[in-house]
This record gives sequence, structure tokens and C-alpha cells, in this order.
Amino acid sequence: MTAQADSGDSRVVIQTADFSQDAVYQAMRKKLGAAVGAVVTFVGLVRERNAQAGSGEVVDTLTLEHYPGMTEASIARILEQAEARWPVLDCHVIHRVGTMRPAEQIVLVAVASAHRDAAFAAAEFVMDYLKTDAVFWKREVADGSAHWVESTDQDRQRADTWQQK
Amino acid sequence: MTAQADSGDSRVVIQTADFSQDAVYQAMRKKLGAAVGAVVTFVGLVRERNAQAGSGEVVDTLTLEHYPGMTEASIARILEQAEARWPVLDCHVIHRVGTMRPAEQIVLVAVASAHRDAAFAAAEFVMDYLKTDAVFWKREVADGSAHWVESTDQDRQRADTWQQK
Amino acid sequence: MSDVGVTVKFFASLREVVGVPEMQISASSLCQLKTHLKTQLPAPVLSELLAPNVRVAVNQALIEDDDLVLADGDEVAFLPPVTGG
Amino acid sequence: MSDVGVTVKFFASLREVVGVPEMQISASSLCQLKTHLKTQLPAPVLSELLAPNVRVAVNQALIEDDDLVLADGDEVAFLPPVTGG
Repeated sequence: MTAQADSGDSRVVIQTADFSQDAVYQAMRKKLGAAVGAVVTFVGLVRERNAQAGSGEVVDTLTLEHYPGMTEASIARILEQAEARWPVLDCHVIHRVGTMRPAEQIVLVAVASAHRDAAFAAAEFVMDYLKTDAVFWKREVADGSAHWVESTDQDRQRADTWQQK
Repeated sequence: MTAQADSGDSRVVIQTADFSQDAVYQAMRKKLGAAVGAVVTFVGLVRERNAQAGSGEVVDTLTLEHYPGMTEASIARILEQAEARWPVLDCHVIHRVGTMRPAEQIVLVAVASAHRDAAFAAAEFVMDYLKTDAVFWKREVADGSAHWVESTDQDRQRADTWQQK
Repeated sequence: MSDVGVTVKFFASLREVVGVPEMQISASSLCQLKTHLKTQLPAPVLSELLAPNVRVAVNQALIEDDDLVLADGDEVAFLPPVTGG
Repeated sequence: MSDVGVTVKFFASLREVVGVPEMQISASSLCQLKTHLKTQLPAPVLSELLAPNVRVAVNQALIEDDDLVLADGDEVAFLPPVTGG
């Protein structure tokens, strides 16, 4: 399943397939031309040793599940908040679902702006809220036993910090 | 001229040629495998309307000059400071010199870490200090007249802020 | 019995404990729907389904009001704590 | 006259005002080198070259001490304010 967001926001893509961060970066450059001064891309990948797994445990798979429609809308809202706060020229999120193994790409956040400060801040803001507000669930299998991964207290603190800045 | 850093730090490359941010990203992934959880890349590009140019002025060219050896060492020092401060798995800077036109890429900063907070912070730290401490000079030609671009008060404030965090 | 038929969806850990991804239920309000589930599901499942950290969405919008009136064809979802990225 | 020959480099805006990227000068200290430049360059050029925001590097290391002794073959560079990124 590879579908454009049901939210109607073409900047949000949920797909099972792997993605090319460079394709998104190059498309942004092409679209924005000489208006863009800074592009930040963030890629999150599956680590073999997840902090939430027990010490010494090795992650076999990470499976992401979503709620088609509601998930895209939850991400679109995060992008809208970032755009309301910083002068963003363009932003994109590609988020994979399905089963992934260590070293595979999970998520891409790409933000273009005239200036570096806005691009960095908006990209980090989006990532922080993806952790706490985006409608996904993660099932990790480590050393053969499965558990559901939840956002951490630290994740919630990082997201909350943006409300105080 | 495309040369590895004379500082002996292979993570710092100064070149006249354009670069592929994806090549650096993929090389990091290949090197780090399942240890890496987060990669941030930043690309700075030549804007047609530089904030330092007069309003309405259009940038024709931006020419970067460096001091071979000293420039690479100045960037290597910035990377070492970032590594001393955050758990960085790998980091790279490619900085172009010579004459560039609007929409061209100037600089790449790429940082890999286990976690997103370190990757974001280190990449932004490196960019902020490239503005103030890296040994480059920039000559901008806008509407046919040339001037030397200097780092701004805001650049210095942003760099100073890291000393207070 | 109500004539209002709604689809109830269970995600992630809740799908595992309930045992099915969705079911069809007749209920004209969220409150009535929960009452209905209480007659159908065993206590350990209910305690997970109605835990404080489980949120309910009606037609993909989060709803806090148990008195919400449901319409025929509505989609009600039980969402355990989310995390992306 | 000293026997110590050093290469003096001028970068960016300083290269433009001096008119050449580098010159060979005999001087056994930074202070002597600056004195020597004062006899060779016109006042407007000197005021830019010796401005407070111009830094001096000897063999690519920034130097604040004017009394620094120079060795034969040393490279002295005049650096206007830098900016990268």
C-alpha cells in the first residue's frame, strides 16, 4: 500500500515501501529554486539496540501500524503548526508502516526555508511531535519476544518544551 | 581543486565541485549499519535575495575563498567540539569554494547519532560555528556591484548561545 | 435495540487483546456502545479497552464526550497510546 | 637587514586593497614585519591591513603576540573577518 495522504495533504505520505530522502530533497530544490537557502532532512532508522529493549537485547523487527486517514491528518496538523511558527517554504514527511528490520529507514522529515534557524527548528519540532502525536503504533520483536513501544517521558518533555519557547 | 582536508581529517572536504548530500548520507548508513538511529543533513544554498544585499537586489554570484589547510583545520575543530558535547557516531562537512550562482549548493553538514536530539543539536551547532569560525570569505555580486559578506551580529549571538546551554 | 449500526475498530495492543480488528455493533451513543461491549467482552479485555490512556475516535476525530450521539455507519476506534517517528 | 625571509599572504578584501595575494619580506618578528609593511604600503591600505578586526596567522595558527619571532620560510597571513556556511 502506497497512498497519498487521505487528509488531502500531499506533503504527508504513508507507505510500506522504502524511500529516497534525496528524491524529496531534489524535488524541493527544483520547486523552490533560488528562494531556498537551507534544507534540513532528518531520517530515523531502526536501531539494533533500542533503548527501550532490555540491555543486551537485539531487535529483530519493528512493525508499524497506522489508522489510514487519521494518521495522515495527525501529521498534517503537526506540519501546519510548524508552518504557523516558522517561515517554512516547504516541508514533507514520509513515514513507513509495516515490518522493518534494523538499519532500515522508518521516517523522513524534510524542511526548506530561506534561513537555517527556521529549517532546523521546524524539522526538530516535527520530529518531536511525530513521537508524541502522530497516530502510529510500534510493535518491536527483540530476542524473539514482542512488545508494544510507547513514547517515553523524555519524548513528552521534549514536545512540551516547544510550548514554552 | 578537490582535496581532502590538509588537517588530516577526512570528514572535512573543501572542493570547487558540486556535491551529493545523498552520497554522504548513504556512506554513513553503510558505515554505521544498525547502530545509527538518526541522521540529520543540512544543505545551505545560494539565495537569489540575500538578506545582506539591498532590498530588491538580486544576487548574481557568490564567490567563496579559503586558506587551504587553515580552513580545514578550523572546521575540524568545530566537529571535535560537537563530538565532545554530543554522542555523535559520524559527521561530515563538505564546503564548496569558488564562484556559485543562486540555487547552487554551498555547504553540507551531515551528522549521525543513535538518537535524534544529538543529531539535531550537533548539526545545528556545526552550522552556527561555520558561520562565525570557519576560515572562508564570501564575495557577493548583486546587481553588478560586489561586496564582501561578513557574519552578522545574529550569527555571533547564535554561536554564543551554545556556550550558555 | 437501536437501528444505528456502527463499526468499532481496535488498534495495535487492543486488537490483540480483543482478538479481532473490528466488529459491528448497534448503539446510538458512545455510552451505549461501551455498555454493549461490557456485555460482550471479558473483564480483563474491558479493563484494557477502557483504560485511562486509551482514547476514542469517532469518524477519525478524538472524542471525550460519552454522550455523543452516533449515526448509522459511524466508525468508532479505540486507540492505545500512539508514537511515531 | 634580517636574513629571515617570510611569505606574507593577504586574503579576500585585503588582497584587493593590497593589490597582490602575497609578497616576500625579510623580518625576524611580527612587529618588524609590520614596520616593514608601513614603509612599503600607502596609508589607506595600512589602515585596512592593521584594523582591529584583522587577525594574523603565522603558519596557519592565529597569533596575538607581536613580539613573535619569525623563522626563515614562515608564512604570515592577514585575515579579514571570516564567515562560512
